[in-house]
Amino acid sequence: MNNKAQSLILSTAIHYLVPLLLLFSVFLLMRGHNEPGGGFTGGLVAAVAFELYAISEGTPKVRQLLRIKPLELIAIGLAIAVGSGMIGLFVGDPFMTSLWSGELPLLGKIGTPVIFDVGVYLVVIGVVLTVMLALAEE
Amino acid sequence: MRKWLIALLPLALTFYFASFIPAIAGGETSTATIEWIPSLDIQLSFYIDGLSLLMALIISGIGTLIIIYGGEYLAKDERLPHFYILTLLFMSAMLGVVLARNLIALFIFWELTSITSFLLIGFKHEYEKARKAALQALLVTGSGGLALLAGLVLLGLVGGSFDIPTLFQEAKSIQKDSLYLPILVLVLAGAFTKSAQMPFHFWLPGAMEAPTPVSAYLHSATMVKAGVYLLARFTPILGGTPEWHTLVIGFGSATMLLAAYIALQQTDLKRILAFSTVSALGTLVFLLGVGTPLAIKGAVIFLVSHSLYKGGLFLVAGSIDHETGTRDVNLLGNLRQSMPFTFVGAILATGSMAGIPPLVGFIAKEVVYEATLEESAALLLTGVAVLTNMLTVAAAVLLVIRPFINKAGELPKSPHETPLSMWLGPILLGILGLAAGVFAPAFGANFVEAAINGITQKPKTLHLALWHGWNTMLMLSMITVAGGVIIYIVLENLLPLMHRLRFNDVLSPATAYQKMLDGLLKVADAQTRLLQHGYLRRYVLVIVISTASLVGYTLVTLTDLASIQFEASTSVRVYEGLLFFLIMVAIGVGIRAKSRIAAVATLGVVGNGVALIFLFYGAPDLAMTQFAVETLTVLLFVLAVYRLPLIKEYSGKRVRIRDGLVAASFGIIMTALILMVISSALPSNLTNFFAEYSLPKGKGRNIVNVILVDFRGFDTLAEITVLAVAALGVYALLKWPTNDEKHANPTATQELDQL
Amino acid sequence: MTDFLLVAPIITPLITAILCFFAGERIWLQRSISLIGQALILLSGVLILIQVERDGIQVTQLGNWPAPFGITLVADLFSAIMVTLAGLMGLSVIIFSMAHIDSQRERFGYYPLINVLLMGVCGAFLTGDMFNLYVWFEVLLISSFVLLALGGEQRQLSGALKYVTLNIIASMLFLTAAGILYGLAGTLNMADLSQRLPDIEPSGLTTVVAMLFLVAFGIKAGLFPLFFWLPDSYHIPPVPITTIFSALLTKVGVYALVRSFTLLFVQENEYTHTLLLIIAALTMITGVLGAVAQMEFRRLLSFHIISQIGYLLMGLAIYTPLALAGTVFFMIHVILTKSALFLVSGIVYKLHGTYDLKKLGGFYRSHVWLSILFLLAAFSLAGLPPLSGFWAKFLLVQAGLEDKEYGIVAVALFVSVLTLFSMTKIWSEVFWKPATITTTQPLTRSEWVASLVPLVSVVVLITAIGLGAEPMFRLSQDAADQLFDRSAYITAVLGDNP
Amino acid sequence: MEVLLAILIGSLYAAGLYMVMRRSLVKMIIGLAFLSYAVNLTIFTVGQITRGKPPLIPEGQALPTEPFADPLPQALVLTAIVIGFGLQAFAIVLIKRTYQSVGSDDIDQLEKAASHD
Repeated sequence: MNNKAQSLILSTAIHYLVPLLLLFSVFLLMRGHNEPGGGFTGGLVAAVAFELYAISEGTPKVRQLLRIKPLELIAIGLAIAVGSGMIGLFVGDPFMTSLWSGELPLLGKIGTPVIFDVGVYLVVIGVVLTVMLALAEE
Repeated sequence: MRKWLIALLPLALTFYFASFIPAIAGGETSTATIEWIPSLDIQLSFYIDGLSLLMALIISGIGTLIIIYGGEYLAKDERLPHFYILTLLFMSAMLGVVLARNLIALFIFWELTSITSFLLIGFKHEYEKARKAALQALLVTGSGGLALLAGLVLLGLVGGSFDIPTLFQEAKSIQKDSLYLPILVLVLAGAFTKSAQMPFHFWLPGAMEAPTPVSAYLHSATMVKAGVYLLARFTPILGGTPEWHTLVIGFGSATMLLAAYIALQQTDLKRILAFSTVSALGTLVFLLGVGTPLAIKGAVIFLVSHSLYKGGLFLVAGSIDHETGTRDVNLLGNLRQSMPFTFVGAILATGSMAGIPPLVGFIAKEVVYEATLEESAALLLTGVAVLTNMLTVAAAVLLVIRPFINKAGELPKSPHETPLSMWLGPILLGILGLAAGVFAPAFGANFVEAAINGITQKPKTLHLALWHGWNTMLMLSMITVAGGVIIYIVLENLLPLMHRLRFNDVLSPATAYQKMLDGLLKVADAQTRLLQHGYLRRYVLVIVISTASLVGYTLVTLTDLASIQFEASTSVRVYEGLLFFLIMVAIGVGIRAKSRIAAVATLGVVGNGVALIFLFYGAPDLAMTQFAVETLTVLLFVLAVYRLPLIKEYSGKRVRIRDGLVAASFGIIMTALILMVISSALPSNLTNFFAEYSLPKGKGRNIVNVILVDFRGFDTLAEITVLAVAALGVYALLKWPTNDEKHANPTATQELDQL
Repeated sequence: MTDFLLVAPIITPLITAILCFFAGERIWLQRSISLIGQALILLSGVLILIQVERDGIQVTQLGNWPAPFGITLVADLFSAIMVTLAGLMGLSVIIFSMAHIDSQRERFGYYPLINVLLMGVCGAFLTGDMFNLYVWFEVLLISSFVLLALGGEQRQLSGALKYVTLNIIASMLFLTAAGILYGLAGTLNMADLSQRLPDIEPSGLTTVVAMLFLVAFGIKAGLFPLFFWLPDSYHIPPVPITTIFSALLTKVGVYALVRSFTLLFVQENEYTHTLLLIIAALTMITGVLGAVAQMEFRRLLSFHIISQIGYLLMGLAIYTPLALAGTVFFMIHVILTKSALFLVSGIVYKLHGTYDLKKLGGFYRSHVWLSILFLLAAFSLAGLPPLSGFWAKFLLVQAGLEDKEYGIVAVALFVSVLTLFSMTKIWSEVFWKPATITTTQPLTRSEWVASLVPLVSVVVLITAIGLGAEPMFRLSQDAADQLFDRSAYITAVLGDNP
Repeated sequence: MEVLLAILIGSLYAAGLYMVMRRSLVKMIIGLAFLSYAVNLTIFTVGQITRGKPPLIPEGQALPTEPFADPLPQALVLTAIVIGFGLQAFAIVLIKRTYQSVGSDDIDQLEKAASHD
């Protein structure tokens, strides 16, 4: 798996595919609250993108691209998720009570559940990449 | 020096208790209560009447002497402080037993005596014998203790209180209750194990592994008397019934006679004393079983006399052992010259034991005979008593003549008289025995009367005298002594016969105990090997069988399988039927798969088939997730497992059929259950709420997602935590530096390389 | 305040776990963070306990969604007691770990894992939602999987594999049961379920589902005949891990059994409780026989976990207020006592490098105080007075006799003789017997402190509970009364007009 | 369709358990996967399936169009799938390491490996 993929075509295809997939994953995440999608599916798609990149370019490249360790990604995601839940707690509501902003340009309404979903998204990416990269490097 | 200081503590206690004598002898009782667990009716309450006072005096008085004696005896032992602490602890526990007014408090102190005696018996714990003896004593008395606990709780339930004096009032209703017999048996089990009644007596001779001061204290004067005390205490509650008479007299008389017989065959001083103690305990139990005022009088006097002389004799035995280095009566001799004070102590003690006037033992024996003579089965009971006493007299004679008068053999050490601290005890106890006999009226008025009244709970005055004139009892006494002497004289000739009778083997519960213990270990071993065999698949099998039978049995017995409705709400469409068929085929292939390709393909087909089902039934989010996870799983499988060897079937055909049947029946049960559930389900309580609030308050149009991040976001938080930990686990497993691969089967490694 | 207090035991360990992760190689920082985290759990447990004792059952509706639509956290006395114990055990084990966990494990996420384990445990104790309970079970399971497998030795892996497989099967049964329960009753909130389950026709169907739960929780709790995974795996990881497993994991299973069979599955009491009674008896006996057969310190203790679970179940099976109080009391007792024993085994191992009873010896001479601590704990486990175990057993025995369940009482008493036997076996071999090996590896001063602080505190507690049983008994009685009073629970969760 | 699904679920349980009881590690993994499908389908099926619309609220409406599928079982199954994936990933890697360490895919060898210790 560390070997670069033999096929140049595949490599090139993946080269273009990866950013597209990553974009798509963010799209899935953002629209998940209203249409099928969300943090899980989005995260999985993003992870698949990195995985493809790993297949074509080898795992070191992926780690380089990511800049931070997948395990750290998980921790950050968890922190975001639990933090979004605690916001409610500090304004005197029960844990995970949602708070919403007004309508924002481009992004629509931003609320703590959306932030929570971002946390989920990051955790999923981190988890899949941790597992897959570690296995691939075996 | 220290021993004298420490002895001040029990001495002070003795004086403290002695200060109660006038009041108690005047018929009063005294109570002190500390609330402990009021919600359970358990108080730490203490109660002094004649019986408990007498016991308390024996415990603290003899305890004082034991501390002094032990301090000298164990002077060279570095664990002497342990001896002091444990003995004092034991003493407190024992005082607690006799003073407790609350059944549960009594039980707690009772168990504490078992624990402390366990530690004391095992004092010389570097010897395996001591450890075994300690364990044996603990197990026997501990088991009895648990029976006692059940008995006491039942007694409390039936009698409506844990307070002993209150229970005295309830005696009639308790004895009429259907639970009376179980209560009696359980309480007796506790008392008999503690007081070493046959067949539970064997732990007591074993316990002679303890240092002699401990034996003197625990195994003659105090702990073993706890069972006797219990019987005495409960006489007004449980006594007087035919069941009581039968059981208590039966065990008591058998014990007193047989133990006296066995005692004579021993050659170890302490073992002789131990068996003779068992016999004395039997006598006490026997008397309490008879339960007439005379018998109880006999019991009280004998209790005092036995505590005094047996305590003294154990101390004498300890001194002899200490000075000569042996306890073998065949070896010992001639000690009257080298150990004169000890000899005097021995004479006084054995005299009382043999019932020679004017020692208190004489009075005891007279009263015992008087009591047996007035029974309906007088001939039998008196006969047993006389025979027992003859054997006891013979033992007493032996205890004086062999070590002190006979010629000595080769002794390991040359004996000298012990220091004051060691001969003080025997002499003092002997003098007390003498005083109790000589001043019988005062002894009777101050101690015995109140104690008897404490047992019977029917106050009466008592006149005790040493001399009753020429009567039947005196005749019997004389016959007893004469018989005992004769037995001693012919003992040498009798012994071979006694051994040949092999009576002891038949009557040897010690062997039974050992066999039970071995059997227990064997059963435990076998059971554990049977259940805990270590084979994963058989564990799974047992779990599946258990689940299937629990669920299946309940399904069949508690529900009506006929109520399953097969015409379901949704009909089958062609593509659905096809999908169903496809998945079923894939499952079939999976079961028989021999190659990894087939395995991966199976997983893929089934997983994606399931995703399609989700899609057909309005769950696009689920379908997407399932597709993605499926892809990842296959990838994982390829990455991790693909290098495993070909799939082999290791099990034989019969095993496969067995497993197949079990698994199939589980599957059938699940199918039935699901159909059943579908036909009797209640409508969901939640769906409409979610539909209604998803947009206005959850701000989302994908209800599933709103549930995941908002309505039930907490689930999701936990779920991503699971994912995170799983990832950490995978990471740790794979990155853990290990040199295990080197140890692995080399052929397997080669196999790996080839792949 | 309640909103804050009830989530605190769940999110505090999650936050500390994340912080530990970021602390990375700075092990001292990880330790301190974990210590603070566990102390906070303990503190919030105590505060919840006080508040519940004062004001009755406490509830927080997460996300501010009214029950039964969102997830509700509920603290009654039983939950509060369990959370407090969890915090106490977490704290003790973290302290103990400082002397008894190798640095390799510390670097590979030991502290985050313990924290997450506690998170799952507290979540399970506090949740009032069936599916949420499942999720917390998974949290504590996956962290226990990793804790068990960390180290990667051969025997560790094979023990872990059994543990993982059997527990995954248990989880699947649990999930199946929870799903079916939703299908049947249309709700997941336990209070709501308690209300709706009696409406289901035929009523036996609920009991069928109850059987699935019985097996699922039974595997986790280590009931007969589902306990195999336990003795095959608990003796494998280092002692602090075994200790926390023994103190909390099986107890979560028992907690779930108690909760579900007092709140939900009360339709066929006769049937289910007879069954529970039989299982309780068999669990006690098989467990203790397993212990009797062992010659390995920790394996012996592991088997005792099982037989003690039988006692816990006994109270539930008898099902009177006193009996349930017995179960609660026994729970407090056994968590403390068992931990003390495992901690002793850890210290002994650290000193002599083996768990083999045959090879050990001489500790009474060399370490008198340690011996006394062991003896107190051992006698407490065997139910000897005046230690906590005596009262625990006493309550169960009295409850059983009151309810005329003589059979189970006889078994319970018999098993306690065998418990005593196996405890004295350890005593005799490890402490009394003369030492056979001399290679004692002395502990440093700070290692002694880290070893003894938790051990002494736990033993002091055992003794204190024994000597002053009244407050603990009253607490257990109140907790049991709450368990019996379903309507109070339902009202607390759903409000007055559900 | 419910009947077919019930049969399918039963078969998945049976097949899964049968395979978990095999001695081959690979079969065990497949067995666990089968079981996980069985469980997810169970939740889905008993949660009153409808061949309805997904539980989405169309733009401009306040409620989803009837009949719509019950969203809660879907959320539960989704959670279960993801948790199942986590467990499975760990289990697979554990099996891999066990295999490497024991050197055989015969689960019975594990016991021997453990008892050698």
